[in-house]
Amino acid sequence: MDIKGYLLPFAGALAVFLVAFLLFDMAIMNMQGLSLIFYK
Amino acid sequence: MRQFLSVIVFSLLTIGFFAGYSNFGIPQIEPAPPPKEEKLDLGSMTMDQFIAVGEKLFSGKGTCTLCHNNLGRAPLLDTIGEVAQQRLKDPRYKGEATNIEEYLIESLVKPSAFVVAGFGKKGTNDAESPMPDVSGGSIRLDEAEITAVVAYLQDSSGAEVTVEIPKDLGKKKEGGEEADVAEAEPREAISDPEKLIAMFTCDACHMINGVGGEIGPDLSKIGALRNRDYLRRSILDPNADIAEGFEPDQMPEGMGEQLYVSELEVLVSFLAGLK
Amino acid sequence: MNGPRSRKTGRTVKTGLLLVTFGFVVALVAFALSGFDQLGAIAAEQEVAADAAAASPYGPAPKLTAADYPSIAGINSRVAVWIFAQLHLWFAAFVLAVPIFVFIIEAIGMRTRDKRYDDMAYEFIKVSITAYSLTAVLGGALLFSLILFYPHLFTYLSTIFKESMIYYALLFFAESAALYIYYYGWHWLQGGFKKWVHLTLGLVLNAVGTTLMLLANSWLTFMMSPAGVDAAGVFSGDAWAAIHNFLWNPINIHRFVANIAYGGSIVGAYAAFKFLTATTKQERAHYDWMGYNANFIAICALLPLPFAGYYLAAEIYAYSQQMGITLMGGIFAWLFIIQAVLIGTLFLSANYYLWCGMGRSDGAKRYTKYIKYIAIVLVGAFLVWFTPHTLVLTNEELKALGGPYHKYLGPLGIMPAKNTAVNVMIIFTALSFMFYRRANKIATVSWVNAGNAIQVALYTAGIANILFLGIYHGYFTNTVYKVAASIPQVLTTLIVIVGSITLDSFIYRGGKQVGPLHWGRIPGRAQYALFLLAVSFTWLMGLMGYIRSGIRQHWHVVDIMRDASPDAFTPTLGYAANVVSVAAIIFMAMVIFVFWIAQVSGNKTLPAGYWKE
Amino acid sequence: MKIPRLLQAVLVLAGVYYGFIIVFDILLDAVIPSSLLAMYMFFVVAGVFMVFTYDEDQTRELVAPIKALVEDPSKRIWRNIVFAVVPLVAGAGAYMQMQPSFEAPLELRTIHPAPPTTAKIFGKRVNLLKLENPYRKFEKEDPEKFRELVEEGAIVYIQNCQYCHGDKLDGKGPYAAGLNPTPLNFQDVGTIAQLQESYLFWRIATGGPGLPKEAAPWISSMPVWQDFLKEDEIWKVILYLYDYTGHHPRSWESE
Repeated sequence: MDIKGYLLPFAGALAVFLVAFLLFDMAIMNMQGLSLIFYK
Repeated sequence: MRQFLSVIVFSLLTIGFFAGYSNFGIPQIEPAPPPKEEKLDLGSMTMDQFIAVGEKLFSGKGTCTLCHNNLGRAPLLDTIGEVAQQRLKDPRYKGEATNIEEYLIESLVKPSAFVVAGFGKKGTNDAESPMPDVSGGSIRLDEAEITAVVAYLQDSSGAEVTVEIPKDLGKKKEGGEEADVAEAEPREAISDPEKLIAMFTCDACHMINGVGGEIGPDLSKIGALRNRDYLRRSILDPNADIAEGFEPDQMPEGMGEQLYVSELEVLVSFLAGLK
Repeated sequence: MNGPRSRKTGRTVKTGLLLVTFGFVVALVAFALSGFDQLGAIAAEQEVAADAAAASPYGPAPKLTAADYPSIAGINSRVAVWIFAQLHLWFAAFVLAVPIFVFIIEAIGMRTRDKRYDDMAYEFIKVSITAYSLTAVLGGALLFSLILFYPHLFTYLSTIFKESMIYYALLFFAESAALYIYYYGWHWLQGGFKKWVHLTLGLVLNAVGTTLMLLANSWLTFMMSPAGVDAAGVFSGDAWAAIHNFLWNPINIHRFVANIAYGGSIVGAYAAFKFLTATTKQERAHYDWMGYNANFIAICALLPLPFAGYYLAAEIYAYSQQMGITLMGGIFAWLFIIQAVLIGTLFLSANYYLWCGMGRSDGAKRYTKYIKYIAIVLVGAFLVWFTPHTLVLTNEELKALGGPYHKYLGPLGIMPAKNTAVNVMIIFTALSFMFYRRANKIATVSWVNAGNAIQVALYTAGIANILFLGIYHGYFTNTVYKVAASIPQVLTTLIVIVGSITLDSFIYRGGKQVGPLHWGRIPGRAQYALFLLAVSFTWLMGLMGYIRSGIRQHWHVVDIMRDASPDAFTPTLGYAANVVSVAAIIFMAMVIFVFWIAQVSGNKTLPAGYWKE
Repeated sequence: MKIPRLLQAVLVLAGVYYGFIIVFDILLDAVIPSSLLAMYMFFVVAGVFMVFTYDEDQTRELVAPIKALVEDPSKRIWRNIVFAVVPLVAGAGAYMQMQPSFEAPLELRTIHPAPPTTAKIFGKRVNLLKLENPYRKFEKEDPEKFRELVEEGAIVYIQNCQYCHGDKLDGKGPYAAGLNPTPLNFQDVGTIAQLQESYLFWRIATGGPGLPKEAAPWISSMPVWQDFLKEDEIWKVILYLYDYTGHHPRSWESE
């Protein structure tokens, strides 16, 4: 397995994406997300 | 042609599969038939239907929900069955009812018999109720309708429904209540604006010369703000113009049928003179 | 070579034009008649609603009895209106959608200067042109049956929508004009400025067509979420308020997207049939290519469709909980299991077509080994998606389980599991498409390994996030989050798809082709996948149309105008499915006719010795 | 050695089929309903078909044995055997399907029928869409009082409900074995966690007889509790049900 060319970018990108998605979820679940389908 | 036929067969099989699955793969639940509409024929009505009529009157023609709602304009009636029992024993009670049914009917036609503390007309120290007599004025429920409302009130507040469905609706009782008299023979035209206002209970909602309710706009200085045409239109067609800050559909319609032309002009002149 | 052919097509189309005109004369006459009818209705109701009629020029919604519904022996009026409406809708969806992607394909052709696109766009529009007159004829039939069987409903709707109905009629003429110029002017308006004029015409055609759809949508959404009228149904006079009712835009979005997917699938079926009956290699290649493009359009529109549907359902819930519960939790709950089967079929057949299509490329071998994993995930997600909430159990199983709830399969029956499954299914369909795209390409950029790694990471993270949202919010938090979590799920899916396609286009910038694509090198089975797509789509639209209309239950106009006809009951799902199936078969027969007409215009018979020389 | 593709396909299908049965019926001790398994297998077959046939060469390999069986003259004996066995197997299958049994017919019943909009409970007409648990607000406002209410609900539960629904609220009370269908398991995520409190109130108060027509056949033996309990007792029991199981009632409002 090509460690430098494949595994490193994979691990790095995976970490970045996971964190980004998590932040994204939190942002949506906590603020405006609910008002998209619920009228208060 | 062979291709054509096999495509047709394929498509039919697909549709057949979907139809078959919908028919045999899932439970066939037969939905309940549409609910029966309440009949206006009182003779063959069940109590539930009669109560439903009362409910409709309560929020519709009776205009009760204008005030008896959770905005605090009038007491809520969700526990009236229980409460009525206590009212009859209350020293402030001035009426003649002896049971819940009578009390409710009395409250509808003589609202001042008992005024819940804090809900009296302003300045009367809870001696007088701002509620109009529902058998007269612009609401004008007939006897059967009042009975239906009472049935609904008893039902919805958890009290036992004691009223009976009136059987002889067609004939009016003789020498009976105000409402019947009013409909039976034409009344004299009234030329006193104060009397008209009292009769149609305008002050239940409108402040006139410092007295009255706050559901409708204050009319104490209305003559300075609006011309006669506007006032006339507002009486005849209340939703034509809605004053800022007020809701549409609050004021009863149909004043035009109940006022004589001369009375309308008396009212308009009176209002136009309020400056 | 186009001379005699288009003259013959011309004759058919002129017949079509005549039919359209006839349909509209019928519509206008009916409309005028309904005016008289309306006067009569008002007169009859004057006693009942004297004051309301005096206060407003519009009467309240009539209160009907079973006697107000004319009946014709041997004809079930609801089924008649139902089938005509459904047929009209299918054709309308098709003829509105085709110009949308014809416009796009023509624009692509103009940009790439590849004449094949232009020819394909022309062939698409040619297919739709006979369908267009059928749409009008069926619209007239629908109108007729409505006036005949539900005169009071029609009268009431036309008092409210009279202006928009007139604009609708006028717009239909504009639509016809635009379509005919667009179609017949195709070969005339070629090259340079003329081509731009032609493209603009296409834009006008689409604008008019979409406006038509929006108007018609407002009538039906008014029946679901009436606006601009009071509780008794007295119209305020504000036509825009009635048009712009609560469910109008959700339906508009849903129908717009669905129409495109549907149009793509029907054209795909056409191409598939032409492919199967093609005699030459070139023809096969051409129709393979056409089928591929039609399928591509259908899939592109299919991917966002579940989201549009979810939005629509959420809005129905927001408008009326009663309607929402009827839709999802009540008698219609089982319908969504049927829907799950159908949508699963759509996804599976679309994927199958893509996999078969990989045989066109010599480089596909590098990716085919992954297909079985995609299939496992797709089928797995599909099984989750269609596991019902209420299991059908034999008594023995009931005993063995100790109750009607299944410990492990029960949790799969509720919404979060299904949302998760459908998102996974969409992502893997996108993955299938990525493999197809890559099959014939070799990347030449230096960072290709890292790029691939990032791609895989994006998919992994996206799927992990969807699973996390579905499992955590679906089973461990409050219900309100359960529903709300579907929004980040959907957005994650979209991010993964858009992100990976963008990344891919960078990786393959300046890449090499493995070899020429062998258009036409695809098994006949794949064409059946296209038929399956078209048939399932048709049937699904019918079913969902039924539920959209069915949740009104015994109301013509919800809470305002009651349906008092003997057919006001809500039928069982099997009954509805049978009506939809019959309608679908009639529709298929008509579509075959349309395709046959498009083909017959190219046939020529030389009648020896018939004409005097 | 390479396994022929046809055999591969058959093995995969058999593997999935018995896999389901082994996993659910044996490992998890929760049988997979045969109706569901049949539908699952239908789509698994579709999936296997797709994977085995998308490629032209592989498809040829797949159908080669079948083709040979039908067309190859040297396989005559095999052909005759297969042609004799297949109708017999199909006939046997049909016979097994149609054979009358003592098994009661399937009862297809909606477990959570849509409640009516209004219902008559305790002599009052209540709107189920708007009805709320009057005690729910104490959860935040006065947790101590809330605990007390939950405990009162627990007493009501133990005195009335646990005989069927079980002391662990898992539907396995002492009487449960005598009931069919067995009492509801409130621990299950698919039961009360999916419902609003007003739904529970309606269901408890009106019991089996209160179920709407579409939930028929009425095989719920739930008593009409409004005849035995007071209104506030039902609300307290509902608090207890959610509190004990750790579920939250379904609500349309964010917290």
